[in-house]
Amino acid sequence: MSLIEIKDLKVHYPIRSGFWNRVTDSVKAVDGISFDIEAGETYGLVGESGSGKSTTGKSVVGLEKVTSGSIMYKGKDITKKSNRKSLDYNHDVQMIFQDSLSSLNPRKRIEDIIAEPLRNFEHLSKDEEKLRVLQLLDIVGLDADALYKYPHQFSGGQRQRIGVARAVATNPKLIIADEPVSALDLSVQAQVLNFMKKIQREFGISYLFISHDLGVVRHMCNNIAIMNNGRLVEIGTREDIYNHPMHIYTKRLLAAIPETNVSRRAEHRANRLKVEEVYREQQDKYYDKDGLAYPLVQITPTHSVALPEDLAEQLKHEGEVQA
Amino acid sequence: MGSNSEFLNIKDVSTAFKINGKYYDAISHINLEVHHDEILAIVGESGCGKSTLATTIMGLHDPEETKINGEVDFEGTDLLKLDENGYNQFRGAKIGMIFQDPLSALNPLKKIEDQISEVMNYHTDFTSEQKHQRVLELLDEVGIVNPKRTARQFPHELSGGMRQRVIIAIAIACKPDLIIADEPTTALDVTIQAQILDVLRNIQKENHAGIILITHDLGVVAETADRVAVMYAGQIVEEGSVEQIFNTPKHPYTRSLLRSMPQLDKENDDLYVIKGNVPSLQKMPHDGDRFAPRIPWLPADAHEKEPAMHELEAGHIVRCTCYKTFKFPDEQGGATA
Amino acid sequence: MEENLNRHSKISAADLERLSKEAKGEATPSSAKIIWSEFKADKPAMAALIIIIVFILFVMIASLFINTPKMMETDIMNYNSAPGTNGFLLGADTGGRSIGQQLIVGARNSIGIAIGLTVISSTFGICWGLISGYFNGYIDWGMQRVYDFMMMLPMTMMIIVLVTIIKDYNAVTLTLIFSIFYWEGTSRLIRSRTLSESEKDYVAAAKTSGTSNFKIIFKEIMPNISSLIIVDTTLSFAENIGVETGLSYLGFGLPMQTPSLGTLIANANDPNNITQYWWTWLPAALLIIILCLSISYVGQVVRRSADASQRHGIDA
Amino acid sequence: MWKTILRRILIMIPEVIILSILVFLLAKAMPGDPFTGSINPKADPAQLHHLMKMNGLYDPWYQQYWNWVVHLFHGNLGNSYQYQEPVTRLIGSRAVNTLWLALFTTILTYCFALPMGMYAAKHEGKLPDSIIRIYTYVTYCIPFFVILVIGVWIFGYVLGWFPTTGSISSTAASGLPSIGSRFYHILLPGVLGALFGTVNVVQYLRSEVIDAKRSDYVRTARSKGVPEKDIYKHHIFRNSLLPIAAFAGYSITGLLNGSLFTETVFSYPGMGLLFINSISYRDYTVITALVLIYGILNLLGTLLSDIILSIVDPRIRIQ
Repeated sequence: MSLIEIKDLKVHYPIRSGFWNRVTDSVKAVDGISFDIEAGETYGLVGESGSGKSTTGKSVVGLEKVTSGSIMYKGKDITKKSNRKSLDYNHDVQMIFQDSLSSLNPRKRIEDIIAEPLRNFEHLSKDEEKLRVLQLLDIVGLDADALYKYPHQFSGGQRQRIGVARAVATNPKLIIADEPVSALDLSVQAQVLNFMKKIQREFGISYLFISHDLGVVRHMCNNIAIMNNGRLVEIGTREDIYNHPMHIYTKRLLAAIPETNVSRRAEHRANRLKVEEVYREQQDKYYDKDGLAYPLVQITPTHSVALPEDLAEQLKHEGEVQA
Repeated sequence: MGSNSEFLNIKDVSTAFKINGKYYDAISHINLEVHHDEILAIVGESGCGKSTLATTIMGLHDPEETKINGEVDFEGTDLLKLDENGYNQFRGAKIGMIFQDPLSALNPLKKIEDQISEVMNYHTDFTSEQKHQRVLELLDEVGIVNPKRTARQFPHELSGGMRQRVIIAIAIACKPDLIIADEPTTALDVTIQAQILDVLRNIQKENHAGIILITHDLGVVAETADRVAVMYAGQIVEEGSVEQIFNTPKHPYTRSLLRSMPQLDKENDDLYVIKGNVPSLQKMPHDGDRFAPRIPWLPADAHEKEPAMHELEAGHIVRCTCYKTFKFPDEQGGATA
Repeated sequence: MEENLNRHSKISAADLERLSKEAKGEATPSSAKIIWSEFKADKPAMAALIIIIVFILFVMIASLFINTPKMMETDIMNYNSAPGTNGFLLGADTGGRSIGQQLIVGARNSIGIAIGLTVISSTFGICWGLISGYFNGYIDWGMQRVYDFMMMLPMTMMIIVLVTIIKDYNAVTLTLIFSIFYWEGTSRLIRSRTLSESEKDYVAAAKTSGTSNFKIIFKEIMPNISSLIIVDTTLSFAENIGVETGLSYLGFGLPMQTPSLGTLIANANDPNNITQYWWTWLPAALLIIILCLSISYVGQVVRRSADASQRHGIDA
Repeated sequence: MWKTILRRILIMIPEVIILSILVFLLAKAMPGDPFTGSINPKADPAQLHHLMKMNGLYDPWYQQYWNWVVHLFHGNLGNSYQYQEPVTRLIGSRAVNTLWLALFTTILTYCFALPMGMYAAKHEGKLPDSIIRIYTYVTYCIPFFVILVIGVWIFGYVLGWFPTTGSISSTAASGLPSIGSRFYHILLPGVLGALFGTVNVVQYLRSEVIDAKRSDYVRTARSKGVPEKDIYKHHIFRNSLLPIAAFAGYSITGLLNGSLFTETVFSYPGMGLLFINSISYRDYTVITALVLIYGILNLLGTLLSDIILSIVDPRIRIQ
């Protein structure tokens, strides 16, 4: 059984308009997505801004009111608040935020920030708690004198590591990492990613790694889902997504990643323009009449793509021929 | 790309900010040339002074809070000696600027057309009809599908990519020789980023302009730049063609940066981490190599006392001689920390 | 977790005392200390603070020695005695009552009501603003409608009508009546700040850490707007002195036999008093001005210390 | 946009209804009755009883309320017991005075506040800014009625420059002299009101201008080569003044509240003074009418602000 199973998740925000301010329409931030996260893995959720990836993350951690669908954890649907309470759900599922400054209360000392989940979920003595906080700081590579300081006294990378320490404090099973390194410089980003990997190895934590940066996602994630306009367009292993992308949206996204090999850049650019061209031409084929992605169709055991049936059949066939 | 095509010559420029009554150098002794028909990328992490360099060239600093030394020679004029009025003859007309955040860089209460034609009010004697035509032309040039409609809209009605195109249209309205683009794609999605970079490159080709592209994204540099200057702690540490920088990087900082990028086929390895932090303005070291504290395993005598710029081959310049002996700790012969 | 941590961190229970001692040495001063150091660095602010405290203590204590009913007895013989005559240091009013004594008792009453009003209305306004700003949806909607309705009411008129309705009112009932109407400014200010604070990720982080809404509101958000609260409360205090005295001036504040700075100023309504017998009302007017200026100055210093960039004292 | 305004007005209706009930009940709850004092004190209790009955004062409250509302819709607010004339006419003549003063004060306030706010922000942190800031602190915290009393003492009585009572000189001829006399009477209260009422506008404008000065779009304008003078004119001031325009509506509330004091101090025959007098005489019909009018004016003020804001700011503009 998977650690967490997300099934047909929908988060819609009502749009009110007209004279009586009635709900006339809704923004479909997340519009029916399903995927599973296995214990100990890093699951990548990739999409551009406005694709609904953050909303999905917030729904999984229980911060967002879900319109419909289910998120099963330990056999219970945690979209219901009562189930989250009875499971002590957030003891097991924590979150790392993008903006490290905003996610740490500026008026609290680091000790109180890291100890917050401990105080709510585990009842430790003062000394036990302090020891735990010191060890957590040590694990993310910070000195003990951070204890009584305030968040603004740290650099962005250090703050993000404090955020990681807080998320790890209760030894959760799953951490939702919402763009954890996009606000950081390259060298600091490397440091935070290394710590995240180290903690995963040592504590066996799963991550739902939400990012728009395909380079970072490739580095971190074994399984990846590509999100577009509230729907998933492609799910697969790292290998599937990066080497055999099937949906034009995925292809377009991959083609847009800047090429660091300078000698190949003309070639890469030509390729990107070609993909872009194909994207424009074949858009109707890959999206339904409302411009939304089709339901996912399984192509191989690990690889699913949002395709209309005829196209899926064709691709499956091609895949078999190639194999 | 002969040296006679250079039209912007930055000579020994330092900019200091006043903090609590004292001045601290944000950039020190910068020397750079920009040529026609090229994209010069300035790359570095936040706090290294890239944006300060851009705003210094544009003369956008508050003179009471900053102290600027050196010379910015633009087509024979030293910009730093100009008064406000003199500067305004260049800004918008011969130098255009593109900003990072396309939403806040546009006046929320003015229509797109007015914001673009404003720049022509001061630098051309176009009639309003000519200006209108030019606005539509520009919007078309930066790849906006329906220029007539967009011209009548307000910034909040446009998407991020569209807004950035409008900013570019403003910057190129008077066909400037120099365009300074300060992190033009940082706030955008990668597909939009690619399009905006294409627009920039096309404009440069068409107008024979020189572009200074400021970015922290090495991928953007590799895709777009002709020449690259790497900045660290307010100084240029390495300069060269894009091939020289990416294929044979010399300075330890350049090499460290390139090494800390997530790389293909090394998914399960840890990423390379540069030790320590970029020093803050007040704590900037003033003698010796500013990067030395972050490569502590390299013996002190490997660095020059007063690190100078050394030309290795045509156009490839490196600060300090430490590159000769520098090795990463895990490389053959590299000392452990 | 414990074993896990012990395995992966070299810190153990043995290091606890040493490390926390080291950390204490590096600790950052709290905001109360910062505000205090700001006062120490700003001499006029310190002076204003001392003036306010000394003055309040003085009127509180001095009024204990004054027999109010006796003081308020009419004494025709001393009709409008000039200052310094007939044993009246500050003169007497048309009823021959000592202005000096009335000032002390009046100031105590006015300040007392202002303090009571500030405490009640600010507490209520802060809670209202915090709750309304934190919970979006129906709670906020309902609270906003009540707020809109209260905003529509012509405050001073409503207070006057209520005062005439309630028989035998005293300082306490008066304070309560004022409090019904004077929480709105605070609540609007707090609500808008709470709205923006609630969107910050630290609130989301507290939620995912299992912290209850009540605790998030009062222990996470409130400390972050504490400087706003302190500044707003000091400024409302200065403003509230004007509320009671204003109403008393119009004749609808404290009952006739209870002197207030406002009733003293109301002496000026008599054209004779205002032109010839200035001592009957001018001291009270000046007293209010000095008091309000001092309090508001203290408020400015607090505001400045809350804004790190404008501090005169130490840096955090 | 008309839809939005119409909807706002619809939302106001229940508020006004609740206010009217509240006001009506409060007026009923006031002690005493309007007749005991106004007619011969030796009047027969039976006669008094009859008067009360004639005026419907013994009916249940909802009956009285209903009658009142029905009359209201016929434009009939009843008769003032004290002045023995229709309330509509009574208030009508007073309202002109109050609104005249309020309008003058508002215009004057903006005349003082706008240049001050812009000047302070333009010279942020320098001497003029500090002076203007001190000025706003001082005017903000001193209770307004104290200023009025001191003002009328100095300028009205001691210096004798301005009249201290009334809205028009009894000797003024009609025509131009009468307008002049009216203006002369509102000059001092108007100037005092404006001088001490600028603080909100000044501070709001100052912070708006400072924000605008540092905004990215102003940096964009600079990089276009727009001269500093034009940057202030086309970008900074324009963008900061638009939200200020919306303040005008809100300022109505403050002015109406202040009118009670201004009119009392200057014995200026407006609605505020009428209210104070009516309270002493328990003149219910006038009191209820005035509270209701002030409440509705407050509502209209907020509505006006919202409308102005939605007109000037394209981001809020609703199709």
